Amino acid sequence: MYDGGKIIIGLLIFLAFATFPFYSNIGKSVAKPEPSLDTPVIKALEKKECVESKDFMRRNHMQLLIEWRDSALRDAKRDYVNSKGKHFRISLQNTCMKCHSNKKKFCDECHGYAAVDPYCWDCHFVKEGGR
Amino acid sequence: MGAMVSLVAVLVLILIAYVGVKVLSLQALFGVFIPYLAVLTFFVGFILRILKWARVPVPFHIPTTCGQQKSLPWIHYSRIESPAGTWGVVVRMAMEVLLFRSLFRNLKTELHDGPKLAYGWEKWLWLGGFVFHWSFLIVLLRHLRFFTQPVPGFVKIMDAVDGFLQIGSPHLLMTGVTLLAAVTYLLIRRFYIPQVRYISLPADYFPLFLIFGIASTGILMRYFLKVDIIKVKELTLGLASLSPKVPDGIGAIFYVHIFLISTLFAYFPFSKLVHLGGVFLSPTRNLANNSRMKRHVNPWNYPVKVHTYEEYEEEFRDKMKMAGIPVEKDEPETAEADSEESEGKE
Amino acid sequence: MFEKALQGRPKYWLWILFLLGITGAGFLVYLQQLKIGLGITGMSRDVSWGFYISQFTFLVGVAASAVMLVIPYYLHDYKKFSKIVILGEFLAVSAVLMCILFIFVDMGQPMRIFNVLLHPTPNSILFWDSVVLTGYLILNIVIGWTTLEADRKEVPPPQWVKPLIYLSVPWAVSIHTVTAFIYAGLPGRPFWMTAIMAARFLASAFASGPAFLIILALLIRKLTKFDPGKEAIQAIAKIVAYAMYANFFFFLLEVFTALYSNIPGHMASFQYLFAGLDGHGKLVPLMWLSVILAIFALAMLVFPSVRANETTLAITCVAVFISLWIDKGFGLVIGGFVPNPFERVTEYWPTLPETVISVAVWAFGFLVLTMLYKVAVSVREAQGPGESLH
Amino acid sequence: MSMDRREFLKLAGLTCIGIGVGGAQLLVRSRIASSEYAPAAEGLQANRWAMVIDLRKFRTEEDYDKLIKACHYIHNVPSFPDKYHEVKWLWKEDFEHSFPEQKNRYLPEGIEKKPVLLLCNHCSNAPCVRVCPTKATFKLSNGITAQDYHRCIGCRFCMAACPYGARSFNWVDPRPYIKEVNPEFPTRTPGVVEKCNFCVERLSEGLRPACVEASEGKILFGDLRDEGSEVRRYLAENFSMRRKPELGTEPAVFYIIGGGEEHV
Amino acid sequence: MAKGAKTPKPEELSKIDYSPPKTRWMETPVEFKPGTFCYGARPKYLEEVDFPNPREWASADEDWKLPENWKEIVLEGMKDRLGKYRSFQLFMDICVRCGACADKCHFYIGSGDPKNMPVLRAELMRSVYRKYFTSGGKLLGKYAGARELTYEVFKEWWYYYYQCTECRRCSVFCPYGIDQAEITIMGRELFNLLGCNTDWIAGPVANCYHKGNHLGLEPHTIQSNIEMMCDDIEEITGIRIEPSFNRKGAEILFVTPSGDLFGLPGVYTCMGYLMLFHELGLDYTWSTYASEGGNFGFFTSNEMAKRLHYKIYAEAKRLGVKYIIGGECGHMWRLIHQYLDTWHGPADFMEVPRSPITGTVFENAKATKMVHVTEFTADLIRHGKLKLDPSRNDHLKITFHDSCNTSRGMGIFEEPRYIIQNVVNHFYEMPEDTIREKTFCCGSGSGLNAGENMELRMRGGFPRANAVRHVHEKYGVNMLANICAIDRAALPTLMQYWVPEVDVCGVHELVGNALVMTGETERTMDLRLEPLPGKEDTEEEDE
Repeated sequence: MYDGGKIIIGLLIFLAFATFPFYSNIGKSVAKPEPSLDTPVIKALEKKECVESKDFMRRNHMQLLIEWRDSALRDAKRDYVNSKGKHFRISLQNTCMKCHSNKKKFCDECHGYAAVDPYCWDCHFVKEGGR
Repeated sequence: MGAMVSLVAVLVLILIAYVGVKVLSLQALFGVFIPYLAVLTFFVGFILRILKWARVPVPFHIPTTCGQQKSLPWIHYSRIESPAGTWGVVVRMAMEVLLFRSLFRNLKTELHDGPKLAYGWEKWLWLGGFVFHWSFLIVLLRHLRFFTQPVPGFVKIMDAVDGFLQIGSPHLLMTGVTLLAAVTYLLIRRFYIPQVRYISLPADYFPLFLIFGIASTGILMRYFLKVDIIKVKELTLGLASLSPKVPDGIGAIFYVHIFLISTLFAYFPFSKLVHLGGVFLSPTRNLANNSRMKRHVNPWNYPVKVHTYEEYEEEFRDKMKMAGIPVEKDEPETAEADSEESEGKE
Repeated sequence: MFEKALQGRPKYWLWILFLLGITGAGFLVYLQQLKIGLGITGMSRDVSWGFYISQFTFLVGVAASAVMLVIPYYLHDYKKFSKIVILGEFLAVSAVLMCILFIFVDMGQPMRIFNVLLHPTPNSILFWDSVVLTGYLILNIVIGWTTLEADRKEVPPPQWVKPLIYLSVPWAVSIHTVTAFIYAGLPGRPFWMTAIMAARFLASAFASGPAFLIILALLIRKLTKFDPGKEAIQAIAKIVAYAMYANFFFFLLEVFTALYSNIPGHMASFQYLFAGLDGHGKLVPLMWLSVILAIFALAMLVFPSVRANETTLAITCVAVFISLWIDKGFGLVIGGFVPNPFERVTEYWPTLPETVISVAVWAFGFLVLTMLYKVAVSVREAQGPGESLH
Repeated sequence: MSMDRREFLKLAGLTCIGIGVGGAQLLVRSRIASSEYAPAAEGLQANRWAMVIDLRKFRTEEDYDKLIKACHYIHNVPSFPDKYHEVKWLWKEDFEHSFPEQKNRYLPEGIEKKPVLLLCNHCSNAPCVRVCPTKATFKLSNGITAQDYHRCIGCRFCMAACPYGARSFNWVDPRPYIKEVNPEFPTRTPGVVEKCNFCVERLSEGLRPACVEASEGKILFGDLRDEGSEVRRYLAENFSMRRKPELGTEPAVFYIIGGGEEHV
Repeated sequence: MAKGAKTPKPEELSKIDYSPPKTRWMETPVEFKPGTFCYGARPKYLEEVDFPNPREWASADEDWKLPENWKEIVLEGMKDRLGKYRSFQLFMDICVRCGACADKCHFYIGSGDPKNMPVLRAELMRSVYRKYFTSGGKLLGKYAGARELTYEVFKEWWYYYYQCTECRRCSVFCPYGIDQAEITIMGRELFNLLGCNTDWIAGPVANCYHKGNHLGLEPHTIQSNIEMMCDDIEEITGIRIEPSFNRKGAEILFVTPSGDLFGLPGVYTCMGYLMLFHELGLDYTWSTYASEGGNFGFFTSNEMAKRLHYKIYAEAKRLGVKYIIGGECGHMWRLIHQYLDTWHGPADFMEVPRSPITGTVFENAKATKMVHVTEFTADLIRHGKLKLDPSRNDHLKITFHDSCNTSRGMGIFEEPRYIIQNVVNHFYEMPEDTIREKTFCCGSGSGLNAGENMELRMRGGFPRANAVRHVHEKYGVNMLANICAIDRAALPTLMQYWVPEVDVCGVHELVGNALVMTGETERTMDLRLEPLPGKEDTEEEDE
């Protein structure tokens, strides 16, 4: 008794599941996210630089935001002196979003791509989406 | 010794990836070539392994019956532990594969004074195994977010439920922690239970260390060392769509992570990890207990030499006749000893 | 051993399915609460704790009552309790689980529950409550399971449980004391700010829990082959009697202090609960029902012959349980919030979703209780003399 | 073998400790960039912020409502039609119920029903801070009783503890109930407690609290520890009251009641 | 016959050290401890069934007189079997060494020898499998858990694969259902390729092949043995039973292990069958040719087992019976249930079994056409066809031992219990983790109930005996019922050693005691010719 048929079917089912990432993507080319910096405020900047380097921000912004939050709220320290000695007022809504007023084109671009759904916007307003 | 060898092996793997990327800048090797090779090895190896098993027949119907057989209609029979039909087997297998039914039966045999043997409650191995496998599966499925675009809804839901607890940023995913905890438990029990330590081979420690390495590099990468997740997804999505590209500036930790995973994939078909497929094929579990109801055929059944009744009667005819036991050939003269061995049927 | 909970006759499974059904329904409603917020309950800015927290408060008492079996058995070597002390411990387990669940469903941000541990705050009584409740849960699971397991194996329990058992005695007292401190330490809530709050809690706990245990023991005898023992039940009945009298006495002390002192703030809550305040009196009938039941129970309990008769004993225990459930599971918490700090009255009554969720938590508790008791009873049945097959 | 094992265990132990410490750090807070945090330079500083509300100067409904409106607009405080779900930072309540323990009879005409402006007292011995199990409510060094909405678990222990009814809970999503949005300030999520924050965000920008600003002198705001401050001088000159002083909470909001002046 | 080493006293034997040795198992050489292994098979037995390499040898010898190319034969044999048995191939590949099986084996519990943990007993062979059949093992050697097949290793296999009774208890707990029995079976097949068997197995095999039964009873002896039982029955009941032998045209052929025809307490069980069938007026016959239900061939090789079991169907065909009833036996039923039809079927010359008394059709035996006697009897009792007086068993306090084979290879649990509950008044179960699918072996199954390995048997039977002692002390149990001939042969010794107060019986002995037969005289004795309680005096008076 071999039950070959059943084994083959089982194997095919396994393969159908296991190779899903491949066949669901093949031939598709997904454009990588291009967060837009095209806002009036940024345009007006002479040096287009965030509070920290671009690379740092790409990796660490979520944690920096948490630090900012705790510093501002819990220690009443609302001044951020970055690694180059430049001062920034700590505020998601009033510092970050002033420049990046285009949440959809900036934040959501990558968040959507990486399927992360931060709850910042449950409370914090976005200019463009403000009511 | 087994543990040390395995630990060193995993550390060497980590070092290889680290040096390969940091010093030799072999991003394409570790990010594209090796993963492809590993996945290919996994699929080909796994399929071949299953087919190897499939080619071997199950000559006899040997389910381990863990419950009452189906016999008289008024006797309540155990439909799952001793299934008489296909559905019972399906449920039995599902419970085995999804809930680890047999391991749930586990006991601890204790020798007390008296002497008295007692059988204690021992569900830790079940719990450890259960948490380990389910966490691993969920973690694996969660990673689909790196291999799909748009990300399917079920992956997002899984992520949301897994990250229900708002701890840290990005949110702590519970299965990552439970996976690491479970694999640690499985490792520790190999050290602490003398019997288990005695039977453990390098092949037992290695996958545990490897998975420990995978889980901890993953956790390190997500919460501590941080990589540019967008670039990572560019790479992984490129892999999935068979148009690989290697973005610059992904941290080395990512390459260590993916190299360990590649190792696991490539190692899989050649190791005990094939129990993933094997558990489905185990003849003591996946057969119905209906051997007296249904005929089962052994494909290599062959005729054997038997001792026929004729030969038997030939030898004992006189004694039988004297005892009044009926015989086939009642002629008085002793037949010429027909010593020719007769072949049985088939 | 746990397998025992997964084996049973159809009636057992029907009951389990019934409880699972309610729990499931409650879970669905809870998902709604998670989505919309606690606004689907009857709580308000003024009465900011309602049915959930009052159930929690009541159940802490039920949980603590296990100690009433542990003390006589382990400290005084009262052998009659040897077989049922496990019933008390397992009752404590399910009661604490319900407590934790009631706190959980009462939270506005349940996803942040671990903040309590991540940011431990020793000055908060709630922090200590989470510590003692978790500790008590673990203690009872470990002690109950280990001793039952040893019983099943018919070997003496391991040495290390003894210290845990002794620890569980003060611990049981602590869970109710700490829970009382949640209320008793708040400025501006005169109804709660009383030194005998913890004592009163314990007294009512030692009445309601054991009363419930008697009912359970009688049910077990009826439904299974395990007999918890007449003498054991009678001993518990005595405990109920004394505790109920102590509780009523403490209650009268409160009434005296509040009314005789004639301080308006101290009288207001009593007025609201028993007579109505500013034309509001939603709880008045309930509170009087509680008092009447209490008096009825006290009258019954005082006669040994009434206690000895198990039918009247059962009725009395039901009266005790309901009376105290109303008193603590309703009056105590709501009464503390009415009137509010502005001496205005906002009334509270649980809404339907709130009730469904609460019932579901109870159902879950009963589910756990049923399964644990199934295990315990199976072990006892297997031990008992007599033919082991039907 | 046993040597190896010990060795391994040591290693494993160290790894675990490492992960544990790392994890704890992550949870507590770890600095990730070589950067510094400091109080905003332009911010107003004080050792103990306090407020004196001179009720004598409040004459019309408008005097109150303007302030409430300013506060509630700036902080995106929702206005619920349902009394049960109310969220209030700054509100009015008649004298009789604001000072219920002051059961004085025969007060000057109108005082009993005179509205009192109520808000969080930012007590020195705040019961809400004492009871909070997560330090979501805490004291800032400047005396403000602050509330961290990100950490609040919504247990509402603080609401039971506050003797002043100063705290509100977000029973449902507040956003639909905010008539006019101030885009500079966040809203709250359902399931957290909130209250007046003494405009801590404005102080850091060098601005006085919204109600103080809008009151045009009817409310004073300053450092209680500073003998020369306006509030101290005012308190020294006028008879003031605090709500429920017998509870020992040491409120930082003082009321000048006065009497006899014309009322609304 | 038992000239093995002196068996230690129970007190000594029960001091078991479970801590593994300091040396790793591959570096721990096998030590043939006297009292724990059986004698090698004598050449005459092997010759009788054409087994290879018949010679005089002893298992304790240095030189086992193996053929030159023994290693090739073994490896070739392994390869052959890896291609024939998916169970073998799979069980070599998928074990994760979780250790769940470790303390489930009665030999491990009784001996503390780590190589008796099923997982390690399997590793003895897996290590060789890896060396010769997997690339990892070839490449990495001992790092992959592989080792050479050496003479030492071969002896080690032999030693430990005769310390496994193929009871399948480990398989119940294994998350993948890995069954050490399957591996032991393969191991023993390999030994037989080289003529390495035990005398205790080879003898019965030769007997059975030649004379029809393990004990070597010739036809007239069988008949006279049964006649003697009938004499006893007549003495007890006053009824004379005249069973038939090799009768053509009978409706039913009855096959039982030969242990029931000879030796105590098997014959009492046999008397039970005789009385029951007589009382029913069953149209059945005994066979002197198919006079063995058991099959020691199964303990040598699959082929030998098949050769021995041939007789049952052949005899049924020759006699033209409609179906077969099988007596109480363990491995007999494992084979009938799981192997017989595959070996020698289809049995379409017979009819689907149908009880002539109750009309019940045994659907569960519709292919194999063999009914277990307890199924048959339980059905009778259920339909009220038997007059029973359980008080005749009142001097007995019964517990029931589930035999491994019928438990885990068949699933027969309720039928014997149902019968017992109807024929006795005092029935007590042993602790639940020692019965039903978790039952413990008698310690002497799969051909290990020799005399020279007594220490091993007492160790292996320790868990079972311990559970019996538990109910003996708790309820005063004094009789251990079972449905297995090996049990009836092995358990009395085990009980004598661990719980001397407990005796052993078959279920149908109890039936025979309780059965009220038409026309019987008042019974004063049980089937063992011992006075029934309360009848001691009358017996004396009668005389």
